[in-house]
Amino acid sequence: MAATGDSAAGHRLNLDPNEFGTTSESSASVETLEQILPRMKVAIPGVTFEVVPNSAPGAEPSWLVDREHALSAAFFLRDDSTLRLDYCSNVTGVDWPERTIKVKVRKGEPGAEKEVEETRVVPGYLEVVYHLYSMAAKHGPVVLRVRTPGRGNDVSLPSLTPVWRSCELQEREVYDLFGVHFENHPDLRRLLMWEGFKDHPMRKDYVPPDDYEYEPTPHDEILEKAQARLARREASS
Amino acid sequence: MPSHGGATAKVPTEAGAPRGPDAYRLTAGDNEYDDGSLLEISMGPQHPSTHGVFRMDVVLDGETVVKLKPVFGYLHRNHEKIAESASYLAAMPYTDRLDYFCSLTNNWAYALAVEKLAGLQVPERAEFLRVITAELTRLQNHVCLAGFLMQDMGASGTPLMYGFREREKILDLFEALTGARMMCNYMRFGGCRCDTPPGWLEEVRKVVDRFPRFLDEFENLLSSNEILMARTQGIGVLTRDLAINAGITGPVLRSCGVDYDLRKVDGYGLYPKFQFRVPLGDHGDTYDRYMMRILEMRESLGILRQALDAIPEGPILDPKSKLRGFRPKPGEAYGRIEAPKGELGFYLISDGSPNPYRYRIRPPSLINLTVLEDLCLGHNVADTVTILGSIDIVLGEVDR
Amino acid sequence: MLGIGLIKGLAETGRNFVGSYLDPDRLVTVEYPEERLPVKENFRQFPFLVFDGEKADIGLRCVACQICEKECPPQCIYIEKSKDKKPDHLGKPQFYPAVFDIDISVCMSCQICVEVCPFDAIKMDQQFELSTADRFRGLLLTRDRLAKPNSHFQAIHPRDAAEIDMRRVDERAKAEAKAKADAEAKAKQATAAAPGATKAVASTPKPAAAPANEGAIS
Amino acid sequence: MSLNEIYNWGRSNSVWPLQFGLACCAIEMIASTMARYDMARFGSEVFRPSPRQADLMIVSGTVTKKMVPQIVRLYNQMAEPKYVIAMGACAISGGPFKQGYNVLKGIDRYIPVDIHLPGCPPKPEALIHALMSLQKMIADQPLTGEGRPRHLKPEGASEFPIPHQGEQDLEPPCNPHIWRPPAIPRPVTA
Repeated sequence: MAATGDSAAGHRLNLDPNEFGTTSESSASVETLEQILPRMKVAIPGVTFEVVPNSAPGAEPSWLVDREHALSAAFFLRDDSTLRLDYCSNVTGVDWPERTIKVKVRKGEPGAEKEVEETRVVPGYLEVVYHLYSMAAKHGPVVLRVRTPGRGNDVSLPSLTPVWRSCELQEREVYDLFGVHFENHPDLRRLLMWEGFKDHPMRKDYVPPDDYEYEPTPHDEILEKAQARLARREASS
Repeated sequence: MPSHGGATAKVPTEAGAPRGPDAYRLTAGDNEYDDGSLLEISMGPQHPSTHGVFRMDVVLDGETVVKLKPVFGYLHRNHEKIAESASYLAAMPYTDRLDYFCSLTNNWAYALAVEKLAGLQVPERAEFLRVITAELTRLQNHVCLAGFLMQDMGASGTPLMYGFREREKILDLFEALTGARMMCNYMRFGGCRCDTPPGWLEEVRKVVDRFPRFLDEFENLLSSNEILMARTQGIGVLTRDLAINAGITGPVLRSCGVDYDLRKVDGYGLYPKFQFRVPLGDHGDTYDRYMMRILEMRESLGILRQALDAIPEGPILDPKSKLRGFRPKPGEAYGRIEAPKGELGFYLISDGSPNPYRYRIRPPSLINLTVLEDLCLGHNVADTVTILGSIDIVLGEVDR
Repeated sequence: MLGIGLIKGLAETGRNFVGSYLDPDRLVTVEYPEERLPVKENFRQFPFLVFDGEKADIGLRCVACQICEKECPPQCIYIEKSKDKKPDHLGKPQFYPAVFDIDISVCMSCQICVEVCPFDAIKMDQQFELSTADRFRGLLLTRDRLAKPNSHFQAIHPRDAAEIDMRRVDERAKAEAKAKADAEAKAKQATAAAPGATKAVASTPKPAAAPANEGAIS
Repeated sequence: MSLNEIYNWGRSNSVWPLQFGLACCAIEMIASTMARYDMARFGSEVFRPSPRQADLMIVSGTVTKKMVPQIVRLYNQMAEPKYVIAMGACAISGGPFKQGYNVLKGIDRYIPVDIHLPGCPPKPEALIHALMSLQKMIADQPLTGEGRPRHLKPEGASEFPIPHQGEQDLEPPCNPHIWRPPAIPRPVTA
């Protein structure tokens, strides 16, 4: 421990304006995937990387990486000399439950095809999104996505905590609220809910416990629940 | 961490079976600490200096911390889940309650993310009002932080009283503008809710003009106080590399010399128009973190003066913005601002419906706590309290 | 020298102590129940319902459109629409809230109900001394407790109230002018058609008089 | 002046709160002890960090299900006579966060609350008003007879069962001896 009580001289902050932080005028934009992909393919053989489009105005596209190569891709993104994405800002989970979509398909004999509407089942999955920035080069963000194959048993993903420590607590949160199992995470416990809690409440199909005994201003589902509770109470008394 | 060859619980696997050394295992919980020399204590969730319902499980060797595990979730009030089942507008008053010292910067971060998602433009006067309210928020957050930090060190009362006295003046301004002292609910997508009441900007100028006197007093009172220096210098040193890798943001990051202030880097709002400097520290210790806040307040005052001089007349809301029936097109956006505690970000995914499909807050307080154990190891237990105070957490944001 | 910083700090507390007697900027205590801080015009606590005139059950501006109920973030408003209609200030028959409850034990004072209300019927009150020992009845405000006269609104939010009153007077004048013009047009039509059919003349005055009649009944 | 009045005068003017903040309302609670509002004028400036020395628990903020066992335990550790102010919407009913899965819909499900103070958050003056109502309540309490306070009755409970955190919810979800909500019939509208 440093000697305490000595003069402030060693700790004085320089008030000279030049010593203060400066504006980084026009921070450089990040390279596109086409520029990075060749380098990455050399560094990590077998990596699949694709762009997930984002239709919001001015919003950046995100990159989907396969889970087997996610860890090495993360190391590459951090250590690459032009990217230098040394700062992982935000880690979050997204739950995409199984859904059915209607697709128009051409069917029938060749030459006499008909357009038929078919319902298709898109399997559900859990997705973890990382927002990466560079503090050294002051650019970003790069949005990295990793997906699990399903929502049931196979929900493990590699933990990126060895690459960026900032993922530590956020990945614990994703594990707690979404149920994504992060392999090689140093301390994978529930972060927000208590130990012994059995569900993952941020999933879309989570059913909260029914504790609506007194609802003076009920609406929709709560109204139904309050009604049911009232009926039970009247029946029992 | 020192190793302790203490008692290990030996559990035979099966009676009668031939046993080798592999047949023994350690039960969870009966760990290396039960040889009597170490003490495991739980600080919080009800503890006078954990800034709310934060809890730390601390293992002590005498007075020295050898292990510290933060425990979260005592204020987990499901903000994200509630916001995903309500309209975009309905989430705005909830953001006030995230970091309940700084409701206006929370409003701004959320509005910024939605504006990015829906492509709304903010009129110039509204941008000025945002800058003014955000910088006032920064001032009142930092004075309170300094007061609480001193309270944690045992300066019970005086600095906190002085801090709250100045905060009251700023809260009066908020109340006159927005109608509430703490939960302002002021910003809307594409602008602000209401224009300033008559004479409000002059009131702000009065407060801004008198604030430096308070800061001088505060510095006279504390910054060269020998006890403060002894308790903070060299305590809880954060290194530059660890800070970057652990995603630390805000004054805690800048105290170890990393020049990363989103007002400069992203240049959101009107910040590129203003002249201000970003204070940087060299040591990354508790004293540097304290001084960062004091210096930042002086820069904020400069921004406020420039903004008050230049604020134009005009509309305060984008005419395209809708109060009811607001449905952004499908897509996603991540908006972030430099909140007083660090980078506050909102990540939104829209599926075209009136409520967000995914609504995520990137809380600076939570992520700044990643390094709490690293900062506290090897220090006395009383220093954990000052280190925690200098990180500046608010539990509403840590647990959401 | 060791201790200089401490002495400087003590001098500062001394200056503050003396200054608190001389300088109003040092914010000395406001002795709350006896003296009060001035209430800011924008200050908001809980919503109330505005009614015009003397009687709450006649003059209530709310037409039970239930927009505030839908938009309320914590869902603390409960409205039941009436079966019948009463004329509003323009004389147009409108529904009114048969039940209008606000649970102030849930309300977060966010003012969104006020912003979305198209009829200026719900506004924010400034009463904050509401602590009670009665958990269930004391905190559920019913329609009768929520209804407050326009004069109360004018007293607490003078700028807003003046603007809204002006607008309502304009609306009313416009509506009256329109009704008058309609009646005249109809009368003209009737006189034009009079030689042909005498029955039409007898039936024309009815629609114009209908709102007034209905108001008298209810 | 009767002995009863003298006794209650002393009790009501030295209500020491427990230093115990939960969320946003705690900041307004701190503000009300600061110079501008100065709760010390009512004898309540001494915020005790230990429940053993406190008379009043101000539940200031959102009570989460993770926090409930600790709050009930703190309440049990306080010495009689003890009082509770539920400060703010969240403490009374869960408030704006009552739709959340981890939020308790009112602390009065587990401990008896004397004064309910609505507001989100209430102003510091409102807290002082609540404290004054509590003082008035204490001053009006008879010391003998049927209406005497709980701590003077031999059968009056001073400890309340601490709920257990189950797999989904707290067990039991409320203490039926102190939580008896009235039924409010609401028709189902289409």
